[in-house]
Amino acid sequence: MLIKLTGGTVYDPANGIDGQVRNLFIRDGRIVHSLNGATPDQEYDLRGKVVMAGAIDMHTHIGGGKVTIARNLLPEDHRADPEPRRGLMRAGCGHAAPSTLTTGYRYAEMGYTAGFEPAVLPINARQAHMEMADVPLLDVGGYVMLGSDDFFLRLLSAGSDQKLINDYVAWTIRSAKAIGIKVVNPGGISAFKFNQRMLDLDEKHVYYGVTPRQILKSLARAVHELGVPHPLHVHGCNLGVPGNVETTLNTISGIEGLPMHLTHIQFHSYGVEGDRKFSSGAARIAEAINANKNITIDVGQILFGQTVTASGDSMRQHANAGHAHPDKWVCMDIECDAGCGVVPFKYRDKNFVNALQWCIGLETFLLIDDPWRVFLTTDHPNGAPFTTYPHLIRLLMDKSFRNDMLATINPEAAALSTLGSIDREYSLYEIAIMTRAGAARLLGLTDRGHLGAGAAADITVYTDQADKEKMFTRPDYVFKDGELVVRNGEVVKVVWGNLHTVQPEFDNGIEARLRDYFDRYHTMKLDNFVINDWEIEGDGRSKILVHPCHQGTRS
Amino acid sequence: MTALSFTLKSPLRQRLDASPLVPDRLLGKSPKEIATLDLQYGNRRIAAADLFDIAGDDAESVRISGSPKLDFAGRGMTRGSLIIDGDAGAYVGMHMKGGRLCVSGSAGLYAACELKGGIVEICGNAGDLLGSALPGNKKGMSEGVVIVRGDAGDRVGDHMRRGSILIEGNAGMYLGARMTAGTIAVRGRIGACAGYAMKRGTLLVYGSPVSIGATFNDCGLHTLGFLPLLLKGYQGLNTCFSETRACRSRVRRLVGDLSVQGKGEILLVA
Amino acid sequence: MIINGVHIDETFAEAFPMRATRVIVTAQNLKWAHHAAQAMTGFATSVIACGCEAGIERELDPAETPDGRPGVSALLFAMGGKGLAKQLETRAGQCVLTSPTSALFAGIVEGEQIPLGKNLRYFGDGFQISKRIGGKRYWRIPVMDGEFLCQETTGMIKAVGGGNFLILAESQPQALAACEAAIEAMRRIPNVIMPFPGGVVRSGSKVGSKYKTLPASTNDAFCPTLKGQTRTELSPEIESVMEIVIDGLSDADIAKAMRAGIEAACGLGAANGIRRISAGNYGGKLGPFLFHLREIMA
Amino acid sequence: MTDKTSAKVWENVPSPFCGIASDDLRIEVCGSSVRVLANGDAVTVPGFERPVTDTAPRIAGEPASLEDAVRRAAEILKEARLPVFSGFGTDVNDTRAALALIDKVRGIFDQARAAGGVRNLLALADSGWIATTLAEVKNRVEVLLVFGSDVEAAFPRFFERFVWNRETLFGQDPARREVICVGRAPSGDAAVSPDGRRPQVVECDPRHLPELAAALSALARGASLQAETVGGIPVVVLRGIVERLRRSSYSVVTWVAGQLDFAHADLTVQQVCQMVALLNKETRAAVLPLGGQDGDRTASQVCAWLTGYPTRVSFARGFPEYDPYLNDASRLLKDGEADALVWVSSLSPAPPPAAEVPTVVIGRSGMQFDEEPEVYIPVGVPGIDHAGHMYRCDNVVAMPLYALRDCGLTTAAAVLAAIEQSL
Repeated sequence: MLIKLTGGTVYDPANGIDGQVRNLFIRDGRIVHSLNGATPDQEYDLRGKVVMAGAIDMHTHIGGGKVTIARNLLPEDHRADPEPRRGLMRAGCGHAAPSTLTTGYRYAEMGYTAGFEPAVLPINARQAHMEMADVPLLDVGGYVMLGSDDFFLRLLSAGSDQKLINDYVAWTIRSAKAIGIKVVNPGGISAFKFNQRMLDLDEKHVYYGVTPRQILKSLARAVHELGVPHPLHVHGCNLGVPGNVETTLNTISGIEGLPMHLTHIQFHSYGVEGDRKFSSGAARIAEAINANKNITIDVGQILFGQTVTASGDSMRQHANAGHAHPDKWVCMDIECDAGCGVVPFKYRDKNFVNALQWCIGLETFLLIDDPWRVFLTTDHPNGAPFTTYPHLIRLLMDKSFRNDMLATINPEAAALSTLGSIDREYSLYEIAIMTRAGAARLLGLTDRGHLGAGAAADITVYTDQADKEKMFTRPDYVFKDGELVVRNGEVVKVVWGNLHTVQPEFDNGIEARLRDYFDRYHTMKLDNFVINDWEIEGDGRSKILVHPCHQGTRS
Repeated sequence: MTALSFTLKSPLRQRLDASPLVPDRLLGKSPKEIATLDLQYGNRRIAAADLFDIAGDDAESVRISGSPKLDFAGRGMTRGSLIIDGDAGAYVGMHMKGGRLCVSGSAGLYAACELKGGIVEICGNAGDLLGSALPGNKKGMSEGVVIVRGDAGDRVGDHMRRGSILIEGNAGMYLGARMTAGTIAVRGRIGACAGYAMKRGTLLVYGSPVSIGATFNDCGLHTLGFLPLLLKGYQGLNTCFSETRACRSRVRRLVGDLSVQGKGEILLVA
Repeated sequence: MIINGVHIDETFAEAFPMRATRVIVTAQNLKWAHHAAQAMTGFATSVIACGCEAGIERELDPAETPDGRPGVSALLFAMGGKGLAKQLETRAGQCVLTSPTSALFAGIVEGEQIPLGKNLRYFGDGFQISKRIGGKRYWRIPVMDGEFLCQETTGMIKAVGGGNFLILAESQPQALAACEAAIEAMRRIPNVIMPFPGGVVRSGSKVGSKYKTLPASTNDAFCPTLKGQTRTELSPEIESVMEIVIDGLSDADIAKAMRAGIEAACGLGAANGIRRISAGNYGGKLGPFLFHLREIMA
Repeated sequence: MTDKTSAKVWENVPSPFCGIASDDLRIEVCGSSVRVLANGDAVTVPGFERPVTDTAPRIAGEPASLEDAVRRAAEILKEARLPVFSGFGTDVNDTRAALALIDKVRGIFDQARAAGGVRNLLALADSGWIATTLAEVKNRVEVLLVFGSDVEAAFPRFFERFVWNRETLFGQDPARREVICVGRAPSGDAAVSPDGRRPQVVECDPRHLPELAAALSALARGASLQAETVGGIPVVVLRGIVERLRRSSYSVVTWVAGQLDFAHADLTVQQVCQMVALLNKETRAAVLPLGGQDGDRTASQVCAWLTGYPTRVSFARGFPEYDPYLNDASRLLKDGEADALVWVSSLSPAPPPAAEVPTVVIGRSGMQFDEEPEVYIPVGVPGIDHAGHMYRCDNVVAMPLYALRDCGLTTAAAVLAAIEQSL
């Protein structure tokens, strides 16, 4: 199949292209320099249209047990947003914790072609993959959670050699078919099982005696030494606790230059100034990030309305359960491996704390200079459902709209925020960095997030409009691996996405040790824990894509 | 003008969603538009005239011939009157906000669920979960009055939030379960586990003896000033609860459910 | 104008806008309803120092009360809504909540709602129970004799305060007798109260004083003992003057009450030493409502 | 796997039958016959060893080709105004395929074993819970409270594998664990500790379980009850149990949802969960809701992620609608609303209920019928005949299932997909 996309205005930051009119050529799902004189099977006239790579959501809870717990917890949320069977699309439901099928359709309808699940429990990775396999139209991948699993904590507290830890980390990534390592409230999920209710960066785990700082350093080093492209993906200590900005700043300095990704940093940027002892730490965070080139972040913007928070952080979720709206929540201790907490939440624009959270997220976006190191997320669904992204993009690109919204929120919060004085407006080029090129680079996806020759033809075409929310809500065309899947915001073809993974090398000796551990303490055998290729590819839907690791390099 | 009436041509096989047949949605429609109203029946859509003989012209006053498979009758209605001649299926009066709904026979599950206003009268029996919240919802009936002339099923007023349910017959188990406020009065007997996990609200129970769970504590016999006021409020509804004799009775006050730090009360009329 | 030998002055009473509410106090019997209502409306003669003006309007039949018990209705007046709400809350809390068997209800439905049980409920220390009956919210507050039932709010409306007339007589006993007759007649008129003790005030006042700190002082022009010392309004035969002050829900209510009162006073007539009816006239400075005696009596 | 004569022995085989997904089984396969050599139990052994008897589809009792059987099933579904799909002793892929078909024909999804799950799910959707999983139980539990259930009857190896295990991660001696059975006595001795300690058993009439749960919850809240007994059990005894849980560093409260088999048991489940949530204000405790027999957790999980709702979902209107009461297959059949029944059961040999509507069975080979269905398509068993995935009773861990033999049986998923194709 040969396709020509003619005369679109291309934003392709990975290749330095900022709004140039270009033709693009697709041969059998890949972008090529030219068709070598062959007549295209299809041609699309994109004159006057904006062309970008398909968008990549690098942190979105689209699979894994906690999402299904959220689904089971919220039948009322589904009832309010039914999605009838329509054309090629099967029925489902939407809003905060949509069904997998609807998740895929809605992402694609917004021009997204990839999404990465950030909280894959090793023991539950199989479920995450099965759910993600039922998300159509989207490439997927997962970050596997370590840091509160007892095997790792035992290694660390025993003062094991970093080499051994590296082997375990690599083995886990491969067994779970992941693309990165996530750590959630380092050690805290385990500590909660021992009835510890707080665990600050330098506080000792009551049983293992190790600190979150040690855990972070050890895992960040492992990820780095294994050459895994995506830096350690960190959900830090003290999520949501006023004053946690200090913890976050200490976390940044404490990693000693190792690459680290701090996720949903909005929830970790709270000061204790003012009458209400709750204030924005965004400026200090942004300053630290601007100064530390080893750090990347995604924001985890909150937007007002009903949603559900789903997290591996059972400790903090349990602490926050009193704020559940509606009043119901689930926390779980899981398999000496991790945990989870699901707490529905309603962010209200008239509520002081929520309004300030909204400001803090936007301040963070606008105060960080380098768009290659900040990513557009709402931590779906924790800050808001992913369907709010076009609205968020407009808030970033349109200062007067932003200020109009600022005028509607809790006035006390608005007065405390510097947001109104920030003039910055994101450009289309910067949006393309944040949602495409940067995300692909951060994850080591060499053939995604750009439009150069050799890239997979995941392409989104928009009509430029003054109202950026409208523009990004409804692309004209979306191509997935070279196939037209969305036209005028409607799904016209359903394809299944790929699974992106890395396969770092490790010394097989770790397996004997793990086998014994599984036999003694776990409830399943090691061989049944490891996910086989047939489990992903067996039904012919998904393809496993392995991205290279560059072991041993240290920047 | 005569009531706009819908008479079933033959018994229903699958369940029918009768929610479009309410005054709000029929007013201003021509006979032809009404005849071609699209109704959900089983897994198909069907025109109203294919199921019903339609007569009359007063859309403020609607009558539908009953069936235990006639669901969602009166859903969300805000005005006028709707009479089900015979039985109603599930969800009769769901989300209703105003007007008057009368079922001359019995009603199925979830009658008056999440009722927001108006008066629902069920002349026969009501099924389980009368005046309750839908699964996952925390708020059941939040306003309005429900009258049951016969017996009510289990779990009357589950998560009830406000308003009154008046049952002239008996009530099943779990009367007022998880209730947060409102009043349920039962003239006849009640089943086990009354007030289960109720937080607030009043169960006014006439039939005795009843066994009340261990998580209710006895506060003794009292003459409560609010009762005459409450019962006076039911005058005009033509129920046994407004009889003057009942107004001055002493009641035994049981408080609970202590499992949820409950401040609800079961008042046993002596 | 002369009625039964009594001279009706060519003057007007001057009244001002107030805020008012009516509450209904019920109890096991009328006696205890009165105890509560009297206490609540006690020390409420003048807004100058009492915070509000209040009085019992009338007794109510069981058939007229919300809970079917004997009761009385009381009216409370104050210069502003805030002040009224505060007075109502304090008085209801100290005098009705405390009074055995009492219950307290709104006597006016319309208007802005001000708290009745809304804040009193906290006396219940968490044991209080809210009930909505017929679209209105009530609080059941546990107290030592059972439950104190109190409606959530009562309506506050615009009203008129300071309606008045003066009875000028040849002697103190005659003046008082005329006042008593007037009050008895006026008590039959709805929507008004006469807030002073027994409905009568002997210390009519004028605006201002030689002492800078006082806003009002004795109405020397009507003080019989000063006839020779000040610019008097009194003729030699007048030995005693008494005033009846009326607060009402509307100017028409006040006018009706004034007429009934003046008629009753005049009923005793010159034969009983009643010589003149006059009114507190401040030259139109006090308020916008003017009650011309001769128009009222026409 | 083509050698039909020589036996092959498989190690570490996961059981799709036992609910706790024991994966230490040793299994011998010889041709189409299967023998559990080690670690079987009363549920697992018959699950594996049931012989293959049918391999050919039947229409109205007559042998038919797969194509004809599929075509006949499609005809029935095309006509149906409310086809109900039930059974669902199945694995992940079978359920996926079924839901695709149900969506297309606007049918209703229910499971034969939904009732137990629905009790838990209604409680979950109302107030949630704080829960745990089997490995946490194995390594942490100090006091196990079994509420109103006989765990070993449903999960024969539960105590052996997760309570009386030899060692734990945190140095606890499992033999010193305490088991308290409230409301129902165990049927056997599985709950007796290795050193012979019997569990504390506090029995009552099952009628009193709701009141018992409420009383435990009230006591955990610190309420003082006037009642001296609950269902015949002295309140002091219950208070002692709550105190024991409060003193425990990690207690687990479990029940078998399918055994709390009385109307509105979700309210009782909710009370039990509330009690545990209260304990967590001071110490750690968790619930372990046990389901997972005959694939009921599996079908429920798949249904939840594909439709948003866990079970009893109707597609009659073209989008999923959840009704835990009306979308009950047996009710739909009894009230004459369903006009076709599709019974999908690749794990369990349980036949469909007798129904007066055209019935299509996509079922395990060897299924016995009182009344021959209109269409019967025998299929292989996930975990014996083909690979697959299943969820175990704690609803968290999904286990891979492997093909152990090949006797030419197709999969339920393939049959369902073929029916969808031919509509």
